[in-house]
Amino acid sequence: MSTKSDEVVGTQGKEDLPEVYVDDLLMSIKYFTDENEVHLQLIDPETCVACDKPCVSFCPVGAYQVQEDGHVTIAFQSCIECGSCRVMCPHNNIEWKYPRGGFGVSYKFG
Amino acid sequence: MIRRFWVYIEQEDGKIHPVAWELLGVARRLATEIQDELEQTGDQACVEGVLIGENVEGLAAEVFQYGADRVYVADAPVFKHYLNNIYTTALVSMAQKHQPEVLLIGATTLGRDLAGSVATTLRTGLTADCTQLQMGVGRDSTRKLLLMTRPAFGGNVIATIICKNHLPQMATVRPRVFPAALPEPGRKGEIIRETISIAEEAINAQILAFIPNDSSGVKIEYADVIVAGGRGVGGSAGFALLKELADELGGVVGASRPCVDAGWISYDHQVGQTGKTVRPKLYIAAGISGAIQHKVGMQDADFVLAINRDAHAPIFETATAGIVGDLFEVVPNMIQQIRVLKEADND
Amino acid sequence: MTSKQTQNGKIQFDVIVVGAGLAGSAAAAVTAQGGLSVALIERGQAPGAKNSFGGALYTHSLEEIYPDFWDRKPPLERPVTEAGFWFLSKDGLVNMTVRGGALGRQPADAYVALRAKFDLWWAEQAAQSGAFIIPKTTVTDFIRDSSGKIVGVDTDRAQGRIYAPVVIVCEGVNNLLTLKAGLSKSDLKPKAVALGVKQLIALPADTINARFGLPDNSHGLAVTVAGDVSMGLTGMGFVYTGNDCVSIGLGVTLEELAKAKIRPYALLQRYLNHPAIAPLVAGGRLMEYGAHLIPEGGWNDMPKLYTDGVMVAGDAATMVNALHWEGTNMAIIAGKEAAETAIKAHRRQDFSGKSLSEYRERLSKRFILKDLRQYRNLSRFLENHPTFMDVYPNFLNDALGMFFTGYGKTKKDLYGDIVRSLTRRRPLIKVVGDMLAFGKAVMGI
Amino acid sequence: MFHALVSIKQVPDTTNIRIDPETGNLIRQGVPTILNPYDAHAVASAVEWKRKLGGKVTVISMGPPAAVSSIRECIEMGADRGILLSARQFSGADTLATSYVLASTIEAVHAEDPIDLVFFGKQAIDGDTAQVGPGVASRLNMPMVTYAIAIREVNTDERYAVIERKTETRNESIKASLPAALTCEKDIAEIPFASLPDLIASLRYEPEVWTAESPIAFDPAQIGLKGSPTTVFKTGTPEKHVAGEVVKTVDVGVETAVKMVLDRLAMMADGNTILGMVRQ
Repeated sequence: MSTKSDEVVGTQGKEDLPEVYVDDLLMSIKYFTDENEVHLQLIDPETCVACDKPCVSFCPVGAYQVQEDGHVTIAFQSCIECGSCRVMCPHNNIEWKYPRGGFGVSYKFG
Repeated sequence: MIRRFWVYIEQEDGKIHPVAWELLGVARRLATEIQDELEQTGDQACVEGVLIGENVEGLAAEVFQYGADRVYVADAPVFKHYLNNIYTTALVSMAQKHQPEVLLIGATTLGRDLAGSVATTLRTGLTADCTQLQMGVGRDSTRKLLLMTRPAFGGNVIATIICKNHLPQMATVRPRVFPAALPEPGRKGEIIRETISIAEEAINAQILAFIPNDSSGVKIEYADVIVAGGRGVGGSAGFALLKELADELGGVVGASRPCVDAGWISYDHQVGQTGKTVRPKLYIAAGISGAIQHKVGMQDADFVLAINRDAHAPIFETATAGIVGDLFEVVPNMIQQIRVLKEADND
Repeated sequence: MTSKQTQNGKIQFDVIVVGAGLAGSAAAAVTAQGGLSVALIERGQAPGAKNSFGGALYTHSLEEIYPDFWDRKPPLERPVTEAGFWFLSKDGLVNMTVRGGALGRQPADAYVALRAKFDLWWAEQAAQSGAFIIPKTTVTDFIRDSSGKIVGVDTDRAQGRIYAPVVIVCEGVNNLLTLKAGLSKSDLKPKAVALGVKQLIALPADTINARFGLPDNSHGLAVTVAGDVSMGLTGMGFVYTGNDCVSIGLGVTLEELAKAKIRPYALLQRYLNHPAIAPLVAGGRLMEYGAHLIPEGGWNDMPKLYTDGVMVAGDAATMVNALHWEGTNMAIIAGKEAAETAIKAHRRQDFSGKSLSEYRERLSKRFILKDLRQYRNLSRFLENHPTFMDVYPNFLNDALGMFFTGYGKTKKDLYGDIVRSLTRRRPLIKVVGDMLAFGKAVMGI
Repeated sequence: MFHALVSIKQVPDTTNIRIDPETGNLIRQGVPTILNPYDAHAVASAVEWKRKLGGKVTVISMGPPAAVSSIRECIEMGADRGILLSARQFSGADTLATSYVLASTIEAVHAEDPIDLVFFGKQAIDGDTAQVGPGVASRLNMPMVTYAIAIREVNTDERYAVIERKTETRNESIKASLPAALTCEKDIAEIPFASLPDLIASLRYEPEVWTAESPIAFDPAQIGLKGSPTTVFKTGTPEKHVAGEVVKTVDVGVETAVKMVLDRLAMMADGNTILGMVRQ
């Protein structure tokens, strides 16, 4: 019963997505930032250099950024704890835990 | 009768804080705003300064140039350094004696400390961080009152406050909210020496030492050029880029609150409601969305240049000119073009 | 609070519930109503702080926990009085919604809600029933006795151990504890989770009424949006109307999103810019952006639901029916059934897996396990049939567009054009195959 | 035994306040109230010194019944006693009326259990006035150290404390006789992450509620709106500035966009180049 996706005719080919400045979205979110503990870390920063870094695009708050030298940095302060990177990192290279109790994202509406 | 408009002339180590000149300008304007009443009653309005310190009488000459008609001086060794209760005692006793109608104090660290104590001791009202001051008729009032306007709720609302039945009407004003009075060389006035006795046992605190702190280098309130960054700057590295542009322009780096909260830059650089109020000639806002809390701190800049990727960022509403684009492309290009201009200038 | 709670300096309860979401607060309330002492541990500043959804809540489940639910003045938004599908093409929309009839019932079967508000209230109801809420505390692991049996939980706070013979895990989609309890063999699979992103946009109630064709503030809309929402990825959009806000977002399979290197917020913005959507939210102010994972693995990825001293409910147990946007009701009912089981276990003084297996039996008698089993092949079906995200919504738009513009044309030609607009996209034989396959996937045959 | 009193305030989280652009009204919906952040640091410092010296920390707050949650937060951090001053008559208080209520309360607590240090946050983030602390200290005739960044020494026997404060130009080390008052910067102490037993104790804690009549019979003329010399004459929304010209790099390129604004800037400065303007 499987059908290959290449048979699909309707796909609109490549298109430019609207430019979204994610920081403006984040302005709407309340955080209690933990200044003493980082809850998201790369296990081995070197692993990311060789990776094609899907995290940079799929992270819904754009917390993952590539440095000029190919390393990845995480703006953990923006994290909304969705878990996408935990599940999706191709190399399981993220030490993912919840922020300490009370810290992190705090939805006002949800 | 003399209606007195008082300005506390803040000085430390014999140096007058420039906010005093700004307040003298305001006080002079307020005095002219009751001209109609003076004509009716035959009263007189005077702008007067209050100087407290040791060896400060000589500073009065400059105070006159900025518009004071009279300066009250409490000059004694006990006033060598600012201490809350000693200065409070001095200012309170002078105010009780001369009954000023209005008392303006700069909302500096020293001024805020002093104003709260003085107002409470005088059992009068105090409105902090005023952004507009005006003499006008309040509800049910026969005489013009000081209308004190200040931002509330993080700058989202402005409230006009009156102090109807108590004198003096006290307000603090942040540095750089009002322009400084223009000095009039040679202008003279009257010095009134005040003797304030401070009982030995009333001295309940003493300064053990002065320690230089790291903030003494940053004085963004009085900078002519500020290159400020917001969330869009992304981190400390981004601020290094802004610093490069600021250096090129002979300016300093500013920041919006989220950057300070995130620890990318120290609080001394923060512009806005909970930070500093600035009034530079040029304010470059890079990656700052322009929340109202930020705007209240920089909206009086002569020229605001906004750089933001989001064309809808509220900062563009305040900007004199704007570039919608990536600051990491725009700023390096700007640095480069300025360098070229500079070289051409030097030739 | 019973005296049990601090025995020899040990913090001891009859039952621990981890996570004050819909499942957790329901479980805690029912446990407390059953006379047991229960600690409801929540890692957010307050219950609801970490929770986000589309979305709507389903009355049957709320009333099942509190028969006097409506007397308690729940902070719900609008009732859903119009529901259905919108099919988007590149620049058009086919609207297939229903209102009146069953959708006109009072109280309505579904209500739009904002989770941060609702979940806080929902937890307060549990507290009123006697549950002890411990907020701002993250459960990090289980405590096991010398035989390896789970006897409580450890938290991220100093002296942070809490003991109870039964732990009900309602930790949400990130199933860290479920894994630690050994209930799941493997972590979530990227193809079995969807990433949901949404914007909550403030608009005056009158504007919402006018734009969505709602007679007044006591009417609301809930639609599933298919077609030109997900750029061909497996996923769907949604629109819900709140009192004075519109919740609009989409969910797409995480793995496909990552492969396509599409930024989810850009995809959402593209959807918001769609010519049929943009006018609905024009001039609105962003109240909140949010993102959350949705476990769509369903039956196939479901963990074992119990073991010695532990039960798991809600998202952590993949209790989501993606096609029907059901999940909240499953969570609530599962929380309740877990609580009933915990009460029985206390009566039996038997907290073994065998004793707690009653929980699964209870669920198997309800819609929860029945539905999840029936839909077990749906996600694989959608993954293999991207046509449903693309071909059919576009075809629908074309077909109706032609039907309502084909004036003066012979109707034979018109129908021919319509059929061709489908077959151009997909051979008819495949269409028939798709429909049969869809039926099978939904029927669970 | 060391006894610290901390005066705290529950405030709307101003980082979350938005204004409706259409109506100009405050959007209060979804604005959480929090313990004023500076006050939290003040409590943390008081608790640190209590743990060092032995003794207790009392917290007072004037506010609505919901302010109980802020008092509980202080208990969570390690405070021992909480007093909530809550009465309809207190509402509408400005700094003078507020300082009267707080000073009277501190006096009453002091009479029962002598206080060594009175802590305040440096300012409340909803008003940013920073005036209540100095006002209270004046009423109590206590030395006031504002903008404190560190407490170096507390000597309860010789009755003094050494406190470091930050001014605009330098830091000052001040020796103040006890009892003394201070307003705290965030640097004064880090907020502790409470132990679970402390957290649970705070969740169960019920603060004492003091009204306008009991246990202190406050002078009705000095509290609330009546006792406030300042009144709000009118409120409005800040003026909107006229937006300037905006260029997009996607339209004209980075180079041109930058050149355009630099030219614009040069024009503003009377035909001088930007450099000339800046050098003035």
